[in-house]
Amino acid sequence: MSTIILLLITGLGLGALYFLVASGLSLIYGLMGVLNFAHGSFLTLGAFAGWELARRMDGSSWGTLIASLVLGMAVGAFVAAATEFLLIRRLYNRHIEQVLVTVGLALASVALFEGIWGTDAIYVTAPEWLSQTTEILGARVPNDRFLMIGAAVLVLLGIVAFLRYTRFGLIIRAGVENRSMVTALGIDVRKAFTVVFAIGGAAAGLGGVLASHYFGYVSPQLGGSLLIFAFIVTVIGGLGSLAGAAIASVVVAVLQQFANYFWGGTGDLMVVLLLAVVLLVRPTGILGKKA
Amino acid sequence: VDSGSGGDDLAPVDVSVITSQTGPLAAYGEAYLAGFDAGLDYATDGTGTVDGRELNITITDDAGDADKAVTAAKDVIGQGQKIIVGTVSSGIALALAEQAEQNKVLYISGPAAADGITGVNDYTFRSGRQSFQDVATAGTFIGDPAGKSVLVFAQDTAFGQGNVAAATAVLGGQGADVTSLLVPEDATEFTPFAQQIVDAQPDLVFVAWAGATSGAMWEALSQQGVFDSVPVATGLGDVSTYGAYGAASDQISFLNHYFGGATDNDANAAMVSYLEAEGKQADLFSPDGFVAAQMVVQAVREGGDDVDAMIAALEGWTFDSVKGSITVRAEDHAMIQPMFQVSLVADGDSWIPELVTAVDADAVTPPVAE
Amino acid sequence: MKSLSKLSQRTWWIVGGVLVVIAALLPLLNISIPGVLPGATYTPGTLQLLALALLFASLALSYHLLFGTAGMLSFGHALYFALGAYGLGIVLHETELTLLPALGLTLAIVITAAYLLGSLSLRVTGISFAMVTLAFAQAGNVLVRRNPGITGGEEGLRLDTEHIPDFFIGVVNTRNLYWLALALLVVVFVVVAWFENSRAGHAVTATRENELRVRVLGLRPFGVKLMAFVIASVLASLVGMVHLLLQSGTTPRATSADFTLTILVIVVLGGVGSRWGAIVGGIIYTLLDQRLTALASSDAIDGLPAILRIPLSEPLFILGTLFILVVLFLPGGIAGAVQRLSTGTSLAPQKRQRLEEAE
Amino acid sequence: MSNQPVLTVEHLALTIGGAVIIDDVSLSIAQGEMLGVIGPNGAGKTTLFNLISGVMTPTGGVVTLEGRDVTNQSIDARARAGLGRTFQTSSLFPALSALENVRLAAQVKLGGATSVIHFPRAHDKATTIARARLDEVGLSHHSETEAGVLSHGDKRKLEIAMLLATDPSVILLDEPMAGVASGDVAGLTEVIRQVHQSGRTVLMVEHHMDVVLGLVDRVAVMHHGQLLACDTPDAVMADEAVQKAYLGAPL
Amino acid sequence: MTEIVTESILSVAGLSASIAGQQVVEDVSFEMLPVGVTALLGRNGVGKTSTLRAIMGLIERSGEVTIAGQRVDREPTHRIVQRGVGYVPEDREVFSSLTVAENLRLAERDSSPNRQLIHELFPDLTDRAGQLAGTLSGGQQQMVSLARALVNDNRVLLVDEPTKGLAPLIVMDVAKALERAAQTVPVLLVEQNLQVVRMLAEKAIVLEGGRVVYDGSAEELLSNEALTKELLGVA
Ligand SMILES: Nc1ncnc2c1ncn2[C@@H]1O[C@H](COP(=O)(O)OP(=O)(O)OP(=O)(O)O)[C@@H](O)[C@H]1O
Ligand SMILES: Nc1ncnc2c1ncn2[C@@H]1O[C@H](COP(=O)(O)OP(=O)(O)OP(=O)(O)O)[C@@H](O)[C@H]1O
Ligand SMILES: [Mg+2]
Ligand SMILES: [Mg+2]
Repeated sequence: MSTIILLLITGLGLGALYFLVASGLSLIYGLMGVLNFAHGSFLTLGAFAGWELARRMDGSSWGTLIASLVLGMAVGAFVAAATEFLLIRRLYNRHIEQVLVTVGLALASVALFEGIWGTDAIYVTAPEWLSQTTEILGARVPNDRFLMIGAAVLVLLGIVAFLRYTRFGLIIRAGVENRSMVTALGIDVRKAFTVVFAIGGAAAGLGGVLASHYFGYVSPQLGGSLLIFAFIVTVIGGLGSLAGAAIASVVVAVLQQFANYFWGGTGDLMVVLLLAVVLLVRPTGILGKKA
Repeated sequence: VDSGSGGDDLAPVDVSVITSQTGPLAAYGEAYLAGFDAGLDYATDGTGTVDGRELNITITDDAGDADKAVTAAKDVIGQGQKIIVGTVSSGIALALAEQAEQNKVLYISGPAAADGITGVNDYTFRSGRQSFQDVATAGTFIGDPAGKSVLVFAQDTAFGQGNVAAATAVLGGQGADVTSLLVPEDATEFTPFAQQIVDAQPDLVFVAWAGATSGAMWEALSQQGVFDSVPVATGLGDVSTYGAYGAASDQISFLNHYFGGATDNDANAAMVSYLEAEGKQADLFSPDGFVAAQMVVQAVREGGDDVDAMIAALEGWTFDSVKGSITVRAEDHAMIQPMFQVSLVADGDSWIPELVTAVDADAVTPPVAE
Repeated sequence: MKSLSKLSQRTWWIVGGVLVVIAALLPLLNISIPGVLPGATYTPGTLQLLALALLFASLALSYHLLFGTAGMLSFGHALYFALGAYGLGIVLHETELTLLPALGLTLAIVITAAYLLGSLSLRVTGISFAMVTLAFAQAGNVLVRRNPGITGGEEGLRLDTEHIPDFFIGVVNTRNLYWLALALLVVVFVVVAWFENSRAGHAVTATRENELRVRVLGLRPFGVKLMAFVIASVLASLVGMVHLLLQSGTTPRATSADFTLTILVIVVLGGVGSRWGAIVGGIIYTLLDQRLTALASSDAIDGLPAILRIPLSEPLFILGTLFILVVLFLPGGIAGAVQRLSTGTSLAPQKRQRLEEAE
Repeated sequence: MSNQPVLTVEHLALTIGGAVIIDDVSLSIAQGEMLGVIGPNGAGKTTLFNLISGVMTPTGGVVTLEGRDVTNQSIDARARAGLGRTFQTSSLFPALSALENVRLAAQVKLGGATSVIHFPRAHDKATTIARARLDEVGLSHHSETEAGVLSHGDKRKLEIAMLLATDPSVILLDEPMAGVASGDVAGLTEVIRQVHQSGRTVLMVEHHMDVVLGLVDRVAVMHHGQLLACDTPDAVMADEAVQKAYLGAPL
Repeated sequence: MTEIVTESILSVAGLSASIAGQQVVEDVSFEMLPVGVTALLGRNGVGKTSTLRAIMGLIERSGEVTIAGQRVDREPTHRIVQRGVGYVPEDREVFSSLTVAENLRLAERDSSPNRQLIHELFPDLTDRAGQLAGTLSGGQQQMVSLARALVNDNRVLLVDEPTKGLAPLIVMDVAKALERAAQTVPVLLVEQNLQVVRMLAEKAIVLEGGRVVYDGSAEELLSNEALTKELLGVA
């Protein structure tokens, strides 16, 4: 019983992590049609920024953690906005090329991080409480999982509110479909694109700092290793559907946990299988709109 | 033109070092190369020559990519070079071993730990230790293995499975009951597996883990109370990993290939001071480079330009090196060498290793590869 | 698509033929291009590098058929390369077959796999197709890494040379492998060109443009798409097999999504929709990839101040940046740039369109 | 004109998410007949065509083509059985030239369009047919132009050329005249008339009433997904309900 | 709002435009009437749509475009629109993945949009507010497209074939709506339905091969059979 509880809650924690990574990706992909391969790099950079700050401050206090989260978000937002401004903007309406630019950026940036911070994992410290456990129905649940879950919920609510209460979502959905027509309605669509990219980047930066605490390290590969799951979650959830991504994150993570535990470590195979099945049965994903 | 004449003997000898300078294993590559320089300095008394012949060393970056390594190897072999040294990744080492055999040149592999490199062919030697020796050292933590239960906790990769196989062969051969718990390489959540270890209650858990996820893995073991109920042994990695064990650091029994303060002998002193002069630190894989350089010098000194003679000179060769006296076993080119039991002790905010005991080379001799 | 009047076609084929003859003569010549090639053209190191470049060109061509011609964005093309390489490697290990029968058996396996997986993946289109192919390739990757007993796991699979003819073994025979790679490139080129110019090729192009319209005309798009998929996969697997021979082994990198991305990068570098572009892209990419590593660890870079040294000593940084610049400033890739230089016109609009439609 | 029905729909129905789009429509079209389909915007005319050609699947009812039930057949199977159509919003192969667009259509008719051992040639039969069709709709001068860059009206003409090249026996035309320059309407009308007179069955949605009335044998009027009336042009035009729902006061 | 406008609000001088390196509009000059409908006519492919798009800044262009006395030919499209230009594109260009309501909401530029007018003109759209615009019938999409322009108070309207694909009943309604709009706002209208032109337009400009071949009274043009035959091909 306690094993099941443990699997469920840690699965939820892992799902929260997946969602933190996928949220920005899904936002950008859903609205702009750009499958952002550089998202992992935004994440990594956020994590490094958080760590650089933390090692200059008192490594394991809550204040440091919060400061590094804020800095991670800011760095992520800035870099993402710059990416949009310098690279993506020039290629509007050319989705594949936009994707390719992000592929190039991912390659180059990871190499650059390796040059700057080396290839080894750098271990991070966090407030004591995060590495302790809380007992729930006999299962010793690591506390940082609760932090993940809380942050994921906040991010979900934040982005949903952004889309609901501002015009940006509308402008960008329209702009992706027919950019020149949006300008022909008197709207400066470029600004909206930059804003959305920045928000996606902020989510990535936040996710990066949190991921570094989840794993206990930062390394140039940190973001890339999570990216593929973020893709899978985004697609299973339905392209552009945040709620879908949230549901898919949890489903994928819990499935992975159970398969790893009970079926001889076949977690990733199961996830891949799930992806294939979902797409073949329902090509638009769980909550995706019918084309 | 006038081959065989005395002038020819003084021609420089080309040695090609192929290893990672960039890519995921760049840090290992760097330590290895630094050790190699130190070894060369030591073995040639700082002259860089063997019997008056200059050793002309070229270093090629394989960037962790077998394609690049093979291309580089073919290039130098095509130029007529006879000695190839290096690489930190087992896959690339096996690829180079294959080239060595096909083209009948000498190959001395680097830190790559795969047991499969031992005895793979006549042309391939190794300068480091292999997984068998790690596992056998782990076995020394439980005294006589007979009747004990050993759980190997490893990643489900060739490296992990290799360790399981080694444990089964070495410890199982001594009467231990060896089981394994293999975790997918890409897994990020280890809590449930930690639970499984607690449930299994073995006499020893041997953890064979590589890569950045080790921090999270150790934390999960701590959190689930593995250390409270089961003795845990694992290999101590390079300096950059000392922080990975977290709260569990002083509860783990470490086996170790080498760390900066493991030994006290001439070769070690020479290496440490050479590295320090270069602003570097002696680390896990420094001896591998050092040994490789010694072997190169021996091969050239005894074998000249004749690969078969080089092989003959190395097979069965016993010599003093950083880790003490070590032997190249003639049958399969296994490197018979001592290993270490180590513990981590707190040093301010960080951890440093402390030698518990040196394990005799004979006690951890791998079985002869067929 | 080129239009029907292909007056210059013949000229192109003649130029191509001449280039092939020159390429075939390279191992017998002594040409050095310092900085680009590691040595003179007859040396094994250079031939090895060139053979690798030719293989990547072939692989890019096979992907061009899939992506450029048929408009199917696959993130799993590497799987078929890997199936060829691992398939042949495993068959040679596990059976007593000699090279040719082993090749045949592997081909049969690849065709079956491509047919089955293709039929499944082609039930969806666009980004879903990309993701399904990614999923299958990822599964292949996991299987390869999890089963070291058969595949060698992350250490890779070594070629069992017992049943390989001697003239393919050893550095002295590198030029035979080079010729083999060249022959393969010619074969792949002819097959791709043949298919593209056939009626089926035109049908598949039309399908890329507007699938519904094709069906309303009375054609089944699925059939031609599957045909293109299987042909591209088989060609990729052939490249994988020769790659196995050339490298005397293979590694799990061949199964990774990164590897597919690499192929995509090559095709874009060369110019989407251009056969010549794919070839040129493959060759240039390989040379850059292999030679930048040499540059990165050179003394010239070592002496630079940190702000320049750190990025420049990372080959992937240079490659990635270069790639971004090409996408930004050379739409249509190298082929597009050449075309614009030679005709003085700007990029044909359909090239861009095609990239959009493929999404 | 024989009385053999070549195309029938019986009790055809389509509901999407609760909205009734097509509501119990039954029609029978005789061999060689020309039927006009009119009705207000959103009445379901295009949808009716989509259901007949298989682009959409009905939630109820049966479509019969030349006596065979094709309700569950694929789009391409129906096309091969002789059903051809145009689209209200031009649907072409934008990156192919106008000639290639039409030639592909001709190729399908001639067979072997997916052969890997045959190559399109500049003077093969399909190309000859394609050129003739382009000439017929007045697009010869654009045969090498990429379809995607044709002006709106020219795209409409290309649609019709493609349709003709597949040489279907039953033709569905969805607003062929929309966007065609007023000066070209007469010529295109003539093309359609000739196609019809060569024995083909034609269904045509069109808002240009003068075109419809000058061509068709019968007019079907749709409204809110239902078939309001189906009769001779005169009778339909006289119908008050039709006037109210569709025509309004004459201009 | 009954100020008497005497000067043309939109004028074009020496306008040329090219698409993908091909000249499609050549040295076009004209002035719109200060109020009322100016028709832009011509056969298929002569450059009518391209002229409108060039004015809007949607394709590369050179030459002078003046709106209310100010040069706008160097401004980006959204600025031009913000000066009070309403545009109804040729192919409707509704945002098919947005609902009808979202399409309209996106188009609202000022604080007091004319929702009432839209409701009266196209009650169908009010009923279908929540439907995805991509699933609308062709005619309904045309209504959305028109509504997006009419929902704002504009100073000039550029309308490209607004009645294409509309049922006769609605054609009348649209014509009347344009007539009403034209009482305060000048309208540049591209239209193939000559009845509509006849009913609305006072001035007509005819293009051929990207050049202006007629600029004058609409009535004179349409009542001169020889001229219409020559310029528009209508017998
Ligand atoms: N998903 C949907 N939900 C609600 N209504 C829908 C949906 N899809 C289509 N419709 C409606 O179905 C009707 C059928 O449209 P159809 O295209 O057949 O009309 P039409 O008669 O061709 O009109 P037009 O003359 O304007 O082209 C339209 O009213 C459309 O809004
Ligand atoms: N993207 C493009 N690339 C090249 N040429 C184009 C492109 N778009 C349009 N053209 C050409 O520009 C010319 C003018 O087209 P335009 O759409 O302005 O004509 P139009 O007068 O509006 O015709 P219609 O009445 O058919 O709508 C046509 O010959 C067309 O082929
Ligand atoms: Mg319709
Ligand atoms: Mg037009």
